[in-house]
Amino acid sequence: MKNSGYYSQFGGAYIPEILVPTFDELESAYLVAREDESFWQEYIDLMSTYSCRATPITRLDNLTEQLGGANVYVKREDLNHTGAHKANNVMGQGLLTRRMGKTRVIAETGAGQHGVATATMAAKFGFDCTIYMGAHDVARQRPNVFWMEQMGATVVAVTEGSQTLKDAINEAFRDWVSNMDDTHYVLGTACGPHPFPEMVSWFQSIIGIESREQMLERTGKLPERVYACVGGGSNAMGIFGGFLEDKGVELVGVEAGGRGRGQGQHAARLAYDDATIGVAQGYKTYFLQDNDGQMQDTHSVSAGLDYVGVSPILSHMHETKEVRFEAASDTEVVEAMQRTVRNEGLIPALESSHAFAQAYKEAPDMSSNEDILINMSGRADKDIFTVADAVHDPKWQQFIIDKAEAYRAEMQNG
Amino acid sequence: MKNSGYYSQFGGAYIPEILVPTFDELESAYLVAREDESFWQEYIDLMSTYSCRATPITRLDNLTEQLGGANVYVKREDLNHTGAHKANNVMGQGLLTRRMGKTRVIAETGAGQHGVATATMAAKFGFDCTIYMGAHDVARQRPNVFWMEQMGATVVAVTEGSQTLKDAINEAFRDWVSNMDDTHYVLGTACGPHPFPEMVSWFQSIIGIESREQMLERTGKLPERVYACVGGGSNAMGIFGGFLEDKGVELVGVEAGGRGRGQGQHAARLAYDDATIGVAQGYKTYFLQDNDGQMQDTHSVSAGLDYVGVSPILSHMHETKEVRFEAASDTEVVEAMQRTVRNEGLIPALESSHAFAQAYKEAPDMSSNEDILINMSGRADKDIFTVADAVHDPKWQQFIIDKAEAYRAEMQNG
Amino acid sequence: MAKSPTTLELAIRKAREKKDILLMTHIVLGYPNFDDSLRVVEDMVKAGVDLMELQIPFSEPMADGPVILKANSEALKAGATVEKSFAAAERITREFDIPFLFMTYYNILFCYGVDEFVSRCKSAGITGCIVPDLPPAEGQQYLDAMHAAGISPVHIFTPKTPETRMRHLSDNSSGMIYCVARKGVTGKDTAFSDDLSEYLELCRSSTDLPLGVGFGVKSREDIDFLRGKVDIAVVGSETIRVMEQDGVGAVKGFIETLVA
Amino acid sequence: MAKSPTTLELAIRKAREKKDILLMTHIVLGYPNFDDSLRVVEDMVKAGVDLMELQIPFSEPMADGPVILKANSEALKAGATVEKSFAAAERITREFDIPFLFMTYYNILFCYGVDEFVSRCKSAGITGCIVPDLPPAEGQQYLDAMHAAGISPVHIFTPKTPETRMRHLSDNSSGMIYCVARKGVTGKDTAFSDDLSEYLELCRSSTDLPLGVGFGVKSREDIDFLRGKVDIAVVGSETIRVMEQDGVGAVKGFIETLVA
Ligand SMILES: Cc1ncc(COP(=O)(O)O)c(C=O)c1O
Ligand SMILES: Cc1ncc(COP(=O)(O)O)c(C=O)c1O
Repeated sequence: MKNSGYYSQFGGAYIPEILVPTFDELESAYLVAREDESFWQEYIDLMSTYSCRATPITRLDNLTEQLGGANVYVKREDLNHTGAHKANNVMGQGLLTRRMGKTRVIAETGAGQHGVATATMAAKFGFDCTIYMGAHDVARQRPNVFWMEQMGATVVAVTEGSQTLKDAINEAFRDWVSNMDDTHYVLGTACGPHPFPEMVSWFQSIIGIESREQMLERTGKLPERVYACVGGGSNAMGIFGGFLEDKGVELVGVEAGGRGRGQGQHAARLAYDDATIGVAQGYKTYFLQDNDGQMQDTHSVSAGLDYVGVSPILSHMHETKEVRFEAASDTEVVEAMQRTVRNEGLIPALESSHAFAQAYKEAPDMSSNEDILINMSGRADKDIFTVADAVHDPKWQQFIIDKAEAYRAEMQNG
Repeated sequence: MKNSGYYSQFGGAYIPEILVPTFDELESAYLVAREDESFWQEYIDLMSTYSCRATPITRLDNLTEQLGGANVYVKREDLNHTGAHKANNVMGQGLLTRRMGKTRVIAETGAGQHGVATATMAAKFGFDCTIYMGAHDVARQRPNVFWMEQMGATVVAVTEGSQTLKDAINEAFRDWVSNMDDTHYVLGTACGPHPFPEMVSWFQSIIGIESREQMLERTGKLPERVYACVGGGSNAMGIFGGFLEDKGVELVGVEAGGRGRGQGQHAARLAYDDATIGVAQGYKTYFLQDNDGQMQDTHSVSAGLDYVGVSPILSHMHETKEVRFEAASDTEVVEAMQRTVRNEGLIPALESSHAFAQAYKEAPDMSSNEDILINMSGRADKDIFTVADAVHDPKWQQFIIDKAEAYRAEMQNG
Repeated sequence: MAKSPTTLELAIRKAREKKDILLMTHIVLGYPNFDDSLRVVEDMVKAGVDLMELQIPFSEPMADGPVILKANSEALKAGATVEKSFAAAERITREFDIPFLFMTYYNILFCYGVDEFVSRCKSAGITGCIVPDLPPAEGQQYLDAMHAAGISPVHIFTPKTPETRMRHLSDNSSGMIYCVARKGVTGKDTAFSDDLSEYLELCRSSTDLPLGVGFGVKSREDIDFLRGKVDIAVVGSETIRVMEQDGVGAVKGFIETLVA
Repeated sequence: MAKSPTTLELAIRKAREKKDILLMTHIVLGYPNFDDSLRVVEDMVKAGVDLMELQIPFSEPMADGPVILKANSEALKAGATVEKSFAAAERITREFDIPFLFMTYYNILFCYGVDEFVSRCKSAGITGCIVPDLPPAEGQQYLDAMHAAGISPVHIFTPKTPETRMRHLSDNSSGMIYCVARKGVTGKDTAFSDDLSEYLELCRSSTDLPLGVGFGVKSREDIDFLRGKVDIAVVGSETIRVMEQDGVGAVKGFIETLVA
């Protein structure tokens, strides 16, 4: 294992010794695939027959007019099979898993999107599948758990630590150190030990490659700004990946501002200054941790941005100022979601709504010759419980109460 | 108004006198659009930027092998924006509504898919929107109601009659006869008075046109059989529309067999012999009615196939034997859905699963040189309540009961 | 096309000789049950009603508003059938000497057999039919059978109907024309305004048949408004509403307020 | 690269003169509290333990199984900090005359400052460190500081480690090598089998440093199996499990069954 996978000081592979050969194997499989043009073609073919790549770009006609500034375009990752950009990474790693001759996949999941995507990929490729999910998230995201189980995956509720995403990642590593022979760990974002940040970004770069071409075709020029929400950073790396060489394109990463600044109130590692550099979960980056290096609780209305770390590549781009980082608050995010739903008929996931919120803040100050592109990383219609709670819909609550009554009656009668 | 819109004895326009000018206007707007190539181009552009047309075709590798007969291909209408083929029709009618200068749309909905699609289109086009939905369906399909309301639509629970789809259609007509000046009624399937069956089929034919081309490109030949579920008949007309001239392609429409033959047990108007010809909801076709012509209750595990009538064009094609009609039972359908989820990672709507069920019955008796194509009209992940009930998931029930407790506590505390 | 006047038209013209406006009412057969239907007819006739529409209930009464809609479905729930409706009509026409029309939807005729339905109307003493979901273009067989039997097919004029189509409808009608006073379904309020007068003038000039006006007519004032403009005022939902609120016995008193 | 033996290595070699296998145990500092940690150390030393690993708790103990994982998070909940851990270690090394090693994850060092951490180890009397998520390739600064301070960086051999890498790890280690007996995390059962013997032979031939074996060692029989094959048997999770089941006082008795 070479000392590689650094982006200035960030990244690396801080892994238990027993996984070193596994990472060597993974890295070389990845590098071979990356060299092999037929692999990328196989990936494109899969994504355009099993999912609907190229995903389209939609112009928000009504909101562009309302905002009165830049033209607002949206890259529609919500149209992917399983409803988010997570599918890209997962299918790519599925192909790699098959190449490595492994027959089982494991994954962590927070919001459940990556879990559903992985379970779907496993069903398609015929792999066994175990998904680790914080017990808190299992309780919050039952619909996703239901679908994972329908796909044949085993969902393990992780009761350790804060019972959320980072604990699920630890638990997945614990599985992997026991089962690396037949098992590939499908990490869900551009984090973790090398080569994950780079590999996941590579698979997700399909978003940016398509977007660049589509925007050129559509508007005859590149957009002035590109917005993406940042949890682990995979959808952001994906869309930014298409514009890295384009000096005129400003890249904006939007983190979970939650209830505002202050440890425990948000999950903004780069936009706020509550995070410090550390090493955990196998890599070095900015973490929301205390002085001792203990990870702290985070908060966000969206389960998928609620993570203590962030892609080392984005930490690097933060320092080089290649990417500007902002944070959107829970309230702004729910408003942006509702505004998008009502005016355009698009239902951005709460995660993606962070990018929309920031874009809506900035668009009015831009000119009508300028274009902005928002990455709609996923759709919210699977998160109906979260969304209904976020907008406090009393009719939904009544429906659930009635449904519970019916189930209770059914249980008593049979 | 001309006496037109007949397919042998089926079809027509049996409408209240007050709507005659409205139908004349609609018919001529439709005919003009149909002649005008730029309209179809506008429609294609909209569908390929707002939804993800062309939707792909997926080969079911695992099930093809398991079934051991024909190669099974699936047309992925589930990937459409809002999750079903309903989007095609709705966006087409949206363009027409704008052309006619109307500012308000109304629609009926049963399962809620068409309601969500219409509310979405209204948000996109800036129309006011009212959706009529049987009170029973409102209770069963709350998630869809939630999203329609989020889109800004008014959802009216229809408490008349059997409180299901047909009553919602009647109620929509009652709205229309009052508000035809500014309102277009976006009928959701290939039924109703002329020109709806033909117009809806025209918009949906985009499915079949794409499919034919894609299958040729993919396999070098046309499929031997094409399967579609049949509620009102719009997704079936859509996919069949691509193959009408192809003598070698057998078209199979699959109706809701429910609990089996016998009035009230199913919604199979053509595959079983419980339906007779009648005139209701503005058109002549086979209806599940009694000797007096009173409509009867129907049953299906899927709310979207649960309709008393059927497209007059399909009744015609039934008589001419251009389409073979079969019925799949509730049990077969749930099994087919689960099988598809587990082996391929696709989640067909319960409606679409009827087509899968029939295809799975027939594929083993075909040869490996033969191909079949199934129209996956929609995805089931929005129907989680229905699906969880159909598969009797106790963990889901417990989740709902716990969630209800939490809501109750919240209501008491604030 | 000059047609010789039908039984219905003759009856209307004759009644008009004595009154400057006639009153037509509407009931749903079998609602709340057939006995009550008969009793209401009797009360209405005694109170001075000149013509009546008898609605054969249908499960999908698309053109009807909430009141009549509910009456239709309650009648069906209580066991109303087409056969029972004919039997009731037969008895009614035997006992009461005013013109009775059937109102129903086309599926009832279609499933019964259009020719059979018309000949059964004839034997039941019915003088006209209103089928709101059957435009002339779809109803040739019906029109032929009706004309042959001397029963009047009554079509509908609406404020949306262009003059040429009024003529077309009139050509295919006999007995009378039913003018709906406004857009919408039965049972909602109507503004009795200058617009309405203008519309009725157009109706008047487009046909030689007697004109009835319905939809939202419910009081003495409404009828006074119509007097001199048309031949017949049709009170539909309002009588059913009265019956529901105050009982079958209250209908007579209500009608008397209208014709007094 | 021939290195002069470190304090840790010398202590191990010296103890080995008297015993054919040494016993190393593992505790998590601050679990359930620091007082109990001290008491357990005292009991263990009295019962005859030869070396001890003191784990500084970390919120993300990726390589640990359920027992130690829980001990980490309970210790943190009870208020354990790195400073308190150093203070406890200082007192322990002062009071007890066996070698003590720190075991922790790299973030603890990184956030403390690697050089500061190592010099603090030195002043606290710590003789070695095990940092399971820090491969030599990532740890040059750590290795340099450790070597300079004469504290042993202990690396890990696993059944998956190829011989060349074992040599590389050995080159970057001093004091001892920690051989994990199997795949997986701490605290699960291990099969003491021929496969294990073969693996240990490979370990033996790949380094001149003393070998310790851990992961799943929990009984007299396990230790007997290891006797003659390696220098040190490491009992980790099992002592914590005993403590949880039967109380802090039971640890001594358990250790005595191992060394008897
Ligand atoms: C829809 C959606 N967007 C964004 C994210 C955040 O992940 P990432 O930052 O890796 O794109 C998630 C994670 O679950 C997600 O589901
Ligand atoms: C997914 C899906 N498929 C099929 C149908 C049935 O409609 P049709 O027969 O018009 O395609 C529905 C109706 O709601 C639907 O939602």
